[in-house]
Amino acid sequence: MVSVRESPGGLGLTGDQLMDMLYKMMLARAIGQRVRMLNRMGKVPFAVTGEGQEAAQVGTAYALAPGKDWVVPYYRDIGVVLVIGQTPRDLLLEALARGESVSSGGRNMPSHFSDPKLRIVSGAAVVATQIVHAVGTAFASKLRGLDEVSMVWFGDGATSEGDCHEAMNFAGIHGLPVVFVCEHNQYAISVPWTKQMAVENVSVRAQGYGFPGVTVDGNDVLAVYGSAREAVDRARRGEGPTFIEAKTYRLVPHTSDDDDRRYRSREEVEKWAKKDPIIRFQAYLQEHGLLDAKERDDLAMKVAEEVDAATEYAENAPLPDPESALKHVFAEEKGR
Amino acid sequence: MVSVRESPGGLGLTGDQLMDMLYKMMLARAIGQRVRMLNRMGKVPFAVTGEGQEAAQVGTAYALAPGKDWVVPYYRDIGVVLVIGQTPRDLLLEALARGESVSSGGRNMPSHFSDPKLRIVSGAAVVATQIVHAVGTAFASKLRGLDEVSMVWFGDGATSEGDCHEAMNFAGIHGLPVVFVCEHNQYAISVPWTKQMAVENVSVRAQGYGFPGVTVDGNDVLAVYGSAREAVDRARRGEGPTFIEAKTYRLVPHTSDDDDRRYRSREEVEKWAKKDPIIRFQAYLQEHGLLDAKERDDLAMKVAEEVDAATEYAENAPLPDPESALKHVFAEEKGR
Amino acid sequence: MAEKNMVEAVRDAMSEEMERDPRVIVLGEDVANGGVFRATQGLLDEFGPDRCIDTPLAESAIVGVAIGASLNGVIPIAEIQFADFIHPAMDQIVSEAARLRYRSNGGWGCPITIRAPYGAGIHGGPYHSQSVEAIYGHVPGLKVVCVATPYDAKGLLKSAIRDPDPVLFLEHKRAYRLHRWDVPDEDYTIPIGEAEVKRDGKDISLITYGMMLHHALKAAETVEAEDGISAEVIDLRTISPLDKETILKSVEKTGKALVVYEDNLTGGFGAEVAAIIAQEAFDFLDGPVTRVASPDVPIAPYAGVLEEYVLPNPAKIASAIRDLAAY
Amino acid sequence: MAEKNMVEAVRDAMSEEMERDPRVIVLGEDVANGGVFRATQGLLDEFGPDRCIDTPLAESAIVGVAIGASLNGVIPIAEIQFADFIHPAMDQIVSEAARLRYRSNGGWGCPITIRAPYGAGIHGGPYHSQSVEAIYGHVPGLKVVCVATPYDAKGLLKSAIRDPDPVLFLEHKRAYRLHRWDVPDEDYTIPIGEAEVKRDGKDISLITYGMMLHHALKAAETVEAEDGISAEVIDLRTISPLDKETILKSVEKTGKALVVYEDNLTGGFGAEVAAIIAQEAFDFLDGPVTRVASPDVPIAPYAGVLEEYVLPNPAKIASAIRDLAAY
Ligand SMILES: Cc1ncc(C[n+]2csc(CCOP(=O)(O)OP(=O)(O)O)c2C)c(N)n1
Ligand SMILES: Cc1ncc(C[n+]2csc(CCOP(=O)(O)OP(=O)(O)O)c2C)c(N)n1
Ligand SMILES: [Mg+2]
Ligand SMILES: [Mg+2]
Repeated sequence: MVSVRESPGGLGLTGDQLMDMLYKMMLARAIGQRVRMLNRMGKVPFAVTGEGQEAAQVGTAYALAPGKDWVVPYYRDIGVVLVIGQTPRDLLLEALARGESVSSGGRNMPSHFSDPKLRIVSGAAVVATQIVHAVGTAFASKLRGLDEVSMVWFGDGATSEGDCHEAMNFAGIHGLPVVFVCEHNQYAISVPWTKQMAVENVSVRAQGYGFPGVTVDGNDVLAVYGSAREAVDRARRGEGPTFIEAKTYRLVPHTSDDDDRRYRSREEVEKWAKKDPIIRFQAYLQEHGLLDAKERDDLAMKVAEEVDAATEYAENAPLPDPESALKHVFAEEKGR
Repeated sequence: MVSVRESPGGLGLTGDQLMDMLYKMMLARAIGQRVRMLNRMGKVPFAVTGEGQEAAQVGTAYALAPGKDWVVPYYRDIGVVLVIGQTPRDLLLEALARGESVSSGGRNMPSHFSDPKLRIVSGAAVVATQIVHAVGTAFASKLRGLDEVSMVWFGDGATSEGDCHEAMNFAGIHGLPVVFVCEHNQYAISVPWTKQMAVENVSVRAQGYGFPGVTVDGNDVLAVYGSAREAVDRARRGEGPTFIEAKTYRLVPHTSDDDDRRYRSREEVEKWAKKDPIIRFQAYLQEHGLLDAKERDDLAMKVAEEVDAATEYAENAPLPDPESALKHVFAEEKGR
Repeated sequence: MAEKNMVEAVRDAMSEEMERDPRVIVLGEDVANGGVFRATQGLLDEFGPDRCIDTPLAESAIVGVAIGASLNGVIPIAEIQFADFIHPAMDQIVSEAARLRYRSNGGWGCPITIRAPYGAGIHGGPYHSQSVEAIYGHVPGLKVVCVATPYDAKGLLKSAIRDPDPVLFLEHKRAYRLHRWDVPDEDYTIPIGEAEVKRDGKDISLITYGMMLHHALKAAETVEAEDGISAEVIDLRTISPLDKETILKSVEKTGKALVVYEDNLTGGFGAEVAAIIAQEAFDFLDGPVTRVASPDVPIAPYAGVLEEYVLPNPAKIASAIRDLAAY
Repeated sequence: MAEKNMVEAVRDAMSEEMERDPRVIVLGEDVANGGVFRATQGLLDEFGPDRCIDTPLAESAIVGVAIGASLNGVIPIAEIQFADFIHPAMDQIVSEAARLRYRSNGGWGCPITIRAPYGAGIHGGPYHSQSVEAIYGHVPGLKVVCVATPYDAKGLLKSAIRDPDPVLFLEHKRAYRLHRWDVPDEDYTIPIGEAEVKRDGKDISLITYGMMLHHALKAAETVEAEDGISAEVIDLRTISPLDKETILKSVEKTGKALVVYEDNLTGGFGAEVAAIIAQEAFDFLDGPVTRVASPDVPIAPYAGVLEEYVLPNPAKIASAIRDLAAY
């Protein structure tokens, strides 16, 4: 591994941090691939993952203070929750719907992350509802005088929902410490962005709510980090929300139930595969002498081993107790 | 009355049209006042009217082709429906919830206008839902290749609802012939606009949907008309939606159940009373030699007589038949 | 002890809870100005603009922001101005607030109270009159309270605010200023999930809630005086969780059950009550489980004559009591 | 006549109606690409982008735009991708579509069909499994259909599209590809509001709909074979308006009613069915009106073992039949 070296981009990141970012991106990728493989093997009925969007995820989450800031992800955000502190084991337990999974104990669909001690807020599969929750956590931080930041992630499709509007408007009015991250991957399932909005950059909407919106190359992890850093700093200083649109691409089908060949050409996917954020970041690090081929391969090996170990652990972990299905509809004890 | 003279503002309006606009504004004012008086007399349990907003209403509606274009008003829009063709009698029957009222036969609250033959679409009391309907009528016009325009009215408060966003986004995507008219009267009941939005002009949001937004002095009926004319022309030419924000003020309490002294100073109301759109338009017409004091007083007399006659008719009209309460839940005959 | 009407009792409950627990806030449309029914009157002055918060006109945000805030140490009371306008927030209530604890395997809880005036009888027309308890009483993970007296309102609202789970607190608006009844000044709570026998009787059980409680009590007086029928009147107070025991105990005693509700007949919450009685008190029944409710038309048409025609009232209830008693 | 599964039958109904009436359009998320269940497969090619329209991800707009378009000479079929995601459109459906005719005194009508796959049993977790028929079956002015066979799906969807009022058309997604049954190629309709006796019997009446129809039929076979109990099975098909006559006729014959539904027990639509039987067939009942439904937990937890534990199935139904038959 690299020792502490200066970040070339002037973002205040150390070399270790850059390597850690790469590691989290590779881990996210490998976990996504593993979960989809488990689906094809018939071991899990459903998989939704985010291969291709790792830069947008890791770059944004990296600007947060884990355990302190509020994290409101959506179903592709394996990279986000890894940065915040979830482990491959957490994620495989979750994908395999095991009883000890911290996210939901097998109750929620895979990739619906939750971790109270890490302040990762449980999400529904309902698109866009979580955007409002992040405004709520940020509102509480402000009311309580705490310098926490809330960050929320969602797709381009989510911007069409009424909840996205109501959330942004509320945040603007109160100048809340919240960062809206749109992982614009060009599609809402099969619907291309051109059928979802009549603007080139959806970030333009932020000015209708009185705060800045920025569009960033979502496959450039450092560019993403830079804009997230700025947004988090603004929020922490009490200067209000920011909307970040990270233009990226999902390299895989929408979910294990989707056949993306029905709505996009292989050429288009290939074109984006060439912009793979992991390959790009590796090339960048190599160019700047922060990574060599061996280090890269070692890292890939380490990632593979970790995912294997996590898979093995999770596959052997017990299923939820059937009767536990009746639990936790309401609080078991009084008070809170 | 004046004979056909040229409009001084260069808006292509004849003198007769200008006088007609004034007449509709005065009629709207008088009807609003009458309905509130009927409430104080205990003759109707509820009144919601729009005194002060007549320029915004008449100026926008005047740009439409009545009976052809789609009219989707909200509960203050007495001025709108008068321009489109409803009569004082229609409005008093409606306010008094008489069985023969075309709007609802006494089923909907007063000021919830409806008139199928005039293409005035029935509204709920639910704020903002109607904005989506206007996008729907416009969508149908486009799909059917008809050169109809849809216009929809709503308050500043309505812009906060998710439906407003979803409607504008849909309209932008399809470039629909719809004009969004926000009668920005500074308040949603007691909540001032500053607690509803973090922008100076809510019209700025239109650019987030890919079409123009304009802010206009909503107490200047000709300025309003000018922007509406342009918007309607654009829509009719197939160039898509426009958002018009007409800044105005309601001079009366929110409804008969509201006491506006709780949330706004008499000085503020007085300040706006000085900008009364009717007095202002009368002064304008007098200045341009289109109206003299006698004509103005004659018009006021005519309006008062019409409202008296309509009130008398409506008060004597029968109440709905109680058993009719069970009708029209579903279509009585098959087919449509 | 002082005489209070129900809206004052609601206000007192909030004020006292905000005093007791600094985490409690109130948010909603026009609440800073006291609310359209004056239920939040004075809270702004007492607790300041950080605890009594006007929101934009956006019900989904009102509930969704409350949910988020509740995860971060705040205990929100969200006001929906009229229950008729709760529908835009349906998704946040049903998909989010009610399912958060379950889907996170107990990891997260959502201690919010959503208050809404509901019900007809004030010439509110089809958008200021709706009953929504059947929709929400069906949702696991959500508690639903329907109050109609000052005493119950104060005690149950305090319980709702202190409850670790989301509570939809429905206040019948026609009952807001109907009576001034004794309400203790001191702190007290009424457990969520307990019905109350508001009138003892032996011939027939009336099971009801909300404004219909008052109509049922009136009808019970009438049939006692005119026909010598002794009607027991049960006020459910909480719709969910439902107090089956109190219902069944009464029906086992009287053998006759009349379920009275203001909402539309079909699929109203009274259907659930009737179904429980039909299944669990079958051996005790001396007559059909009978329902009095509004016909299946939108509640309620505005004109007085139409509204009156549609809604249940003491006379309609009394007539159903007589029929069932004579069975 | 050809063998079709239910999703093909749904597709055929839409395609034939679009062919028959140029006013009919389809709109929703991903419909141009055939829809996530392939129910709109091919419609784009057949009818072009003006009649098979992808919308942005915004359910309230999908329904609200359909409402507006329906006022202006278009007959929209709006697809909600999963019934679980209908909640954001609740307001447009309940406040607007269902009340438009009534509130305008018959002046306006709203001929829209809203299609949505619903129901559990496919490991969909708590957001791809919900039943919503109880909520909407309670709404005056809205018709609600729940189909579970290919033949019924085609005939009823055609009726829905031709209906002058709004129809919520719920297709049980677990039944989409469950069977291939005979479906006529030619045009036919099944009237909205008619239940069907899907199996004759004399000892007990099973009243059900949706996926539970198939489970009930299986259970009926089992108890016939193993216990000699003759169970009649009624498929409601339409929830609203409800075919009371068919239900009551059966219960008057058998004297025993078992209401089976997949939704949560409390406040599910089966409560209404049970309440009607309890009131109107009281004199014929030889046992308590009994319900089999899911317990009151969010439907459905994702893990197979949890989902199975929660949902009704043939074995649970058979056991309830035996208990009631022995009563
Ligand atoms: C309210 C709602 N409607 C529909 C769906 C079904 N659905 C799941 S994901 C999805 C597309 C989401 O697109 P986007 O927000 O761009 O996120 P992406 O999947 O592209 O990352 C849809 C329509 C849903 N989950 N929630
Ligand atoms: C969805 C919804 N929420 C709340 C209300 C109650 N309400 C009626 S009018 C109103 C304020 C509307 O303000 P605005 O849109 O600015 O219109 P204005 O009354 O000022 O003309 C409110 C909150 C409602 N009718 N609908
Ligand atoms: Mg996307
Ligand atoms: Mg306003």
